[in-house]
Amino acid sequence: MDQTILIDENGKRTDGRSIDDLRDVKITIGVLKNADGSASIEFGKNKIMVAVYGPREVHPKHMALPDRCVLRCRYHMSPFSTDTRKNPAPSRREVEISKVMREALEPAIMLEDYPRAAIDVFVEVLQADGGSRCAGIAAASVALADAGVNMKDLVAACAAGKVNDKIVLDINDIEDKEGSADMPVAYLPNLEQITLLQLDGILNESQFNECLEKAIHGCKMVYEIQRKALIEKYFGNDLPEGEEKELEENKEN
Amino acid sequence: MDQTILIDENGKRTDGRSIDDLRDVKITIGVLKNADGSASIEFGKNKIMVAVYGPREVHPKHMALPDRCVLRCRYHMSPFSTDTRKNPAPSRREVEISKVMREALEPAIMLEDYPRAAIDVFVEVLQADGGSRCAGIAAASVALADAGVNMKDLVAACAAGKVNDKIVLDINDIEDKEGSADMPVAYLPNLEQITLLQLDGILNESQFNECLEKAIHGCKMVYEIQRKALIEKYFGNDLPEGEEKELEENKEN
Amino acid sequence: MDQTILIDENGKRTDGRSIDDLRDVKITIGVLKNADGSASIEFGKNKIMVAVYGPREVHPKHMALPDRCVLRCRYHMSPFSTDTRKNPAPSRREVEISKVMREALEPAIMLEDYPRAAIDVFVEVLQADGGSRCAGIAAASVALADAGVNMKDLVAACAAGKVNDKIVLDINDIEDKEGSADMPVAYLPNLEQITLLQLDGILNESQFNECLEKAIHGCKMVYEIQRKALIEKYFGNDLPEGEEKELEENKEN
Amino acid sequence: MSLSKKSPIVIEQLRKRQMFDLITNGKRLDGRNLEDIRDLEIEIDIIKKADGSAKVRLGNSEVIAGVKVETGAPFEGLENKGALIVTAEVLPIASPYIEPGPPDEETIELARVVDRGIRESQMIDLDKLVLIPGKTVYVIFVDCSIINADGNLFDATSYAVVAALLSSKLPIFEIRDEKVVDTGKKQEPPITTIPVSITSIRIGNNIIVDPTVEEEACMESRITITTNSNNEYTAIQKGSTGYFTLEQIKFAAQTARVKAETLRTKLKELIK
Amino acid sequence: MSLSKKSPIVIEQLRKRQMFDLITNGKRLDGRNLEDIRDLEIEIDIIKKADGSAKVRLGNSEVIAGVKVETGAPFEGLENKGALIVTAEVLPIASPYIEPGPPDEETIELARVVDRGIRESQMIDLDKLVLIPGKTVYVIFVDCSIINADGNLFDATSYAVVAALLSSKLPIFEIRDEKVVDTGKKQEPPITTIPVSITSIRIGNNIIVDPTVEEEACMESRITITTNSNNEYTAIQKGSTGYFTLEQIKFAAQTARVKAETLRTKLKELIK
Amino acid sequence: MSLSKKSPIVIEQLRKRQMFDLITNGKRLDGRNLEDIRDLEIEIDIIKKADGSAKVRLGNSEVIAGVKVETGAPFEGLENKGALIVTAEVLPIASPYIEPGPPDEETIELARVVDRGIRESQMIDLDKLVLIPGKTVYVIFVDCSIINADGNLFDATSYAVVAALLSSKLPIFEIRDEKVVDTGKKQEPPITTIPVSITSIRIGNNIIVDPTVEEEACMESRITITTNSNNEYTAIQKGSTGYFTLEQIKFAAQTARVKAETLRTKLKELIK
Repeated sequence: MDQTILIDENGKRTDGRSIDDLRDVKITIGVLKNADGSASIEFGKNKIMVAVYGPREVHPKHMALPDRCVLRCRYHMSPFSTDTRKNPAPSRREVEISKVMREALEPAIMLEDYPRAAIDVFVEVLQADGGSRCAGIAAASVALADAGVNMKDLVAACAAGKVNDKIVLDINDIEDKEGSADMPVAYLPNLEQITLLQLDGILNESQFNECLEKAIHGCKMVYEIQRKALIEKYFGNDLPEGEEKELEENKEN
Repeated sequence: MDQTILIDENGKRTDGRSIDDLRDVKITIGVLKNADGSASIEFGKNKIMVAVYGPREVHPKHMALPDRCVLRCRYHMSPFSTDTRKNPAPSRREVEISKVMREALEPAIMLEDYPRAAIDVFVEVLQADGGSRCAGIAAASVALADAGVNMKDLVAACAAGKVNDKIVLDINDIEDKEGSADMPVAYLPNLEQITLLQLDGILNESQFNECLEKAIHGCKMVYEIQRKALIEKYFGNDLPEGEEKELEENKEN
Repeated sequence: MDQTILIDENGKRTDGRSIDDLRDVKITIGVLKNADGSASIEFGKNKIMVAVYGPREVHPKHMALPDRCVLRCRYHMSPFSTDTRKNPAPSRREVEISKVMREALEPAIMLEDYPRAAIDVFVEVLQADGGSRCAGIAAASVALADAGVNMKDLVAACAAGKVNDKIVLDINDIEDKEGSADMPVAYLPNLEQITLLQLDGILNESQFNECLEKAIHGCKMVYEIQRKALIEKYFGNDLPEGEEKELEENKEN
Repeated sequence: MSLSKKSPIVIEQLRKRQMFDLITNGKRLDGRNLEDIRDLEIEIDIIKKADGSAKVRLGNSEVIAGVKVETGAPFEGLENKGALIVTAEVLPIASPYIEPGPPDEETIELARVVDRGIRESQMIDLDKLVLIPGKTVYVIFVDCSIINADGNLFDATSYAVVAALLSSKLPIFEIRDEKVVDTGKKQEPPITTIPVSITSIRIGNNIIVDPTVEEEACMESRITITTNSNNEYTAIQKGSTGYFTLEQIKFAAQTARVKAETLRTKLKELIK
Repeated sequence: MSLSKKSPIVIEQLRKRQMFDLITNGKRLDGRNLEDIRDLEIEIDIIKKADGSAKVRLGNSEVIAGVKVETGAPFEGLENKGALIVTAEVLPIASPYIEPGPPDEETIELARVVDRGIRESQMIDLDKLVLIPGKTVYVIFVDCSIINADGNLFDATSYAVVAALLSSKLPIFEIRDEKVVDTGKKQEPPITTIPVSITSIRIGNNIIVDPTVEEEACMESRITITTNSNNEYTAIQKGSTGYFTLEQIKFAAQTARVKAETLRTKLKELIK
Repeated sequence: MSLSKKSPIVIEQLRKRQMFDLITNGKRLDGRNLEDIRDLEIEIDIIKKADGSAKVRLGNSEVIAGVKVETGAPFEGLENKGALIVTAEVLPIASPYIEPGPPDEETIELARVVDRGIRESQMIDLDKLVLIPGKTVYVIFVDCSIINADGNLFDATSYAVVAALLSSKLPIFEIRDEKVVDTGKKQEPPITTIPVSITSIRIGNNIIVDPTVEEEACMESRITITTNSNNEYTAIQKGSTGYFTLEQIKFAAQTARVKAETLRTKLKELIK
């Protein structure tokens, strides 16, 4: 692994980014008519749609929890989303990602506000690039806000990794395959809580620390994009900087 | 397709029929001891058995409907019924045919007479020739009558199609595979209602009309065979023509 | 079949046994911390663990029986237990053996003592040799006793078979594959009841009788090993012969 | 996981009593003696699309078996033998108690016991059904559709399989240029023996042969015993949640040998 | 097993009455005339990883179709033709009434009807997609993800499939040393005709075209009719638990031919 | 679909309080300090039919791993590497809370995390396990049967897999006449490093290592960290529905490196 040249002599990566650049991220809110909340995200070449349904009744009823809301989460890839066609049946990978994604979102949601109810988060990957779970979490968090679900914080997410022995932000598809480490992270920026952390690949101690901190930095960049998308949607895009902040703060309380 | 000669210079088809001939059809009623109603049909080389169970309790109970009967229908092929052995697990084709068959039968049954109950129609294809869904519907309709289920009309069924550019009645297996259009139809002869209609293959406007009308004509021929089978079973086969008619009419009211 | 020499000129079998010898059998009780009762058995090269859970509540509740306990039984092979890796999904063979194993155990359990409850018997084959179903039944019976379940008798189990035209006790793996008959039997030694009997292979009438009686004789040998294991576990291994007997008898009443 | 279940078939107390009283006197509800087998009707060649087929009626139990021959890889460990696969489905048309769906443990046991009855008797000489040793062999499917269930499906299904195989004509395949070719010709199946399955049940201390569904609902234990043309035992399966004594088993085994003879004669007639 | 179910979508009595009154007067809740089709928007090439893709919006029903081309064995009985496989999944994001899971009978019918609409019209000349006759052919998957469901998924999905195929570029595979090689080059798909599906439903005695989900909740029967570029009928599927009269079918068939023309023109523009 | 569930294991309020009080004082219910790992016992070669096997007991959690080597096609995208497949089943004998059935999301996560811990550390040099590049490679299955569950199955299973692999002897396959032949000879597996997994959980603000099932029932979040023989991090998985702070993660990561050393020494002894 990692013998391919993924960073050139000018420090540019295969897609022209420097090691600290995020790919282009575009979040659009309210893209699905039927959903209670929805968002689409383009994160590099990832194209993901998220719908939130609920809070609503739980079926079957015995799955309901007396003191809190059941969060249900499905991460799913359309068959045409990958280089080689993906079989439509859910893979073990999708089962695992659905689980870590749910666990990344739960700490941010005020689940105790909706006892005996369920909130469903459906994440559909229409085109997959590296980092689809992070992109999916970021979009899901915005879709939850769009659905009016009470939240303690947004969940931002971003990966960092190691490529040609350098720690770089936001691993893309080639870097994921040819690089030597990938570390996706989900982070609540205001509460400073890490709610998803995985690592595939080899990092020594200092690389580990650098990678983790870089991923958190990336999460904060993603968070700004999430915020802007929400503000644009709900307050238009011409609010003065101060009010914007204030509104956000009220929202968080 | 359709380059094979399926109609010879004398207008005879591969099985010796002319274009307006039905294959031999034989319906036997009450062939299954355990069923509430049953019928077997031989329709060309099709050999099909149908059992009706019900009206009876619905399991699980939450599937019951408060104001009408649930009709359940399964179309299934025995593994030995086809040229190449059929895998015993239900195919997508069988799922679809079960559905259109149920929808073809529902309009004829007085489902509102049996609220909260279920009627099960199980159609087993023991040997398949072209037109097994039509043959199955015809037999199912007779088995429902045999079970004493209240009906508005019998459901007759027959296909027509296009072979060597001619519209012909009652497509057989070779004509289905080598011919250029197949149109199965189910029809309530007394109510003049079409309850199943499918088309695979290419028909221009006039061919379409001719084909549809020919299929309905075939349904009426099948209806006569269904009626005769029921009369023979329930009144013996020596009733004078007049009484036969009258009894049938009473039955229909 | 059966052309391989499986019994040499001295009457010794491939593993050195004579035709009436049992393989080494070792039963250990209480090997699983979480189970209500458990036993492991080494029976030749078979290595099997059995856990008993219950009597406990039945889920889902509608599976409960008003007048007796539901016995549930699973026979399962770990993927590494066989020469060629076994697919982890349950095979048809495992389904059948789970059933005959349950039916072999039921007559020995006082199921009517635990109405509306369930007892679960899980048999895990870690290494399979010939005769794993018999070994599993023997261990299950001991595990049930270890769980304190009321029983009418222990269930002993052993196979006999035909190898090179001789009736031999306790068929091993090679004899099962290369021999010409295998007859597993389960037996309640005190009640003299046969609760499992299968035969694969060809036996004439006198061979059949000899084989059946030999298998029952083997069951009695296995029973002694089961008893000893229970006594060792519950009364230590230094009880005088007389008391041992007596204690056992009290237990049986 | 196998679990004890209530029988869906409920026999009224009065009728049960009547059945028991009769049995004590050596008689049964349908007038048979304890060791009597119901009428057996066999029709063959009823499915023209199959390579062999039979419809069997044992009392009111009815089974259709169809033989289909393909080629494929041999079973592991049996590289130089043709493959024989018996399947069974108790169709939902067969009884009010059958739900459509994948086979349950009863049906899996049924198919496996019938399969072993055929296989262990070596009815078909599978050594003769190899095309390329270790690689390509004849694969014979015998699929059984149970269309009416009135007890003793083990025997009814077994007779249907045996009749379908006896009356079958196998396609002759050949290997040409490393490919399997159907020559269009047919061959007799290599039959070596005729296995006959006889099932008995225990009610109280009585062993009765060929039970109806009503009798099965009252049984304590069941035993299916297959013998071959040499009157040897080739397969046995004890079933249900009760026991047998040694004497009862020997009695059932003896009965199975005796009763098989008439049926074997009947099946043998199919070959001519 | 197929069974009658209550629609999960409940329309209030008052709104139903309003819908019926309007329809009697030739109008619909959303202002359309009975035979009007909702706005159709088509975007192509939205999935760069696919060999062809389209997003279709028919009113508020939205479908994405993606084409993926592989090689594989031909279908049985169609040994000398490329394989075309259409699948559909109504994603749980599409509606509050969809549970994730394997496709139910509605979705299986949807995929099969759309598939037949394409296949029976012979839209793609599959004879041109063979690499080794009888052994290796092009396999074209068209997978459809329904992302918002507001009625008439049959037509919306069909348009998405047609648009994705029309705008697709197929990889060119070659056989070298008995192995399939992707040359890296691309080819136009061998298009022969443009099938257009038009779905109508019956409410009372009225036939209305391109129903919304609300209208479908009140329908008695449904009919989907596909025509090709020659204005011939190529596929039909009647659905739902009501009937049609002969006249209603002829009317729906006539409407399907007329209505298809505008849509076909729109789809044809995608090729240039 | 993943959904939040109530833990089936209910810890009494009083015991929970006691656990929390102890933890605040740096102690645990079983007397351990927060960073103490339970006794680890390893037995190897317990399954003679496997190519390698180990039984691991970590406190009361017990796991058996068996290695089976076959040949087959390589994974897509990894054409020139042998294949390594780790599976796990939490057997119903392991705990009163396990129902038999296909693996649930917890078990799928368990197997995948253990698999990644082995795979990402490159413990086995898969480049050395290729027979025909791109076509036929060694396929190494490591199947894990969890036989008693008392917490931290991630580490117990990982140790069992590592021990089974370290002590395994792989069959030597060769290609003769385009066929795979088992030579009957054995080889040492190509080991490059020894990965050690260390799992910690957070209860309140405390990080505790190697949790019991009782402690897991009270945890807010879990983290499994694997390091290799060079003391580098090779795999991490955060789990459960709570969070970690950056400092907590760094602390757990540091602990994982330190704690792994003793265990690695113990595992290394298996090779000699």
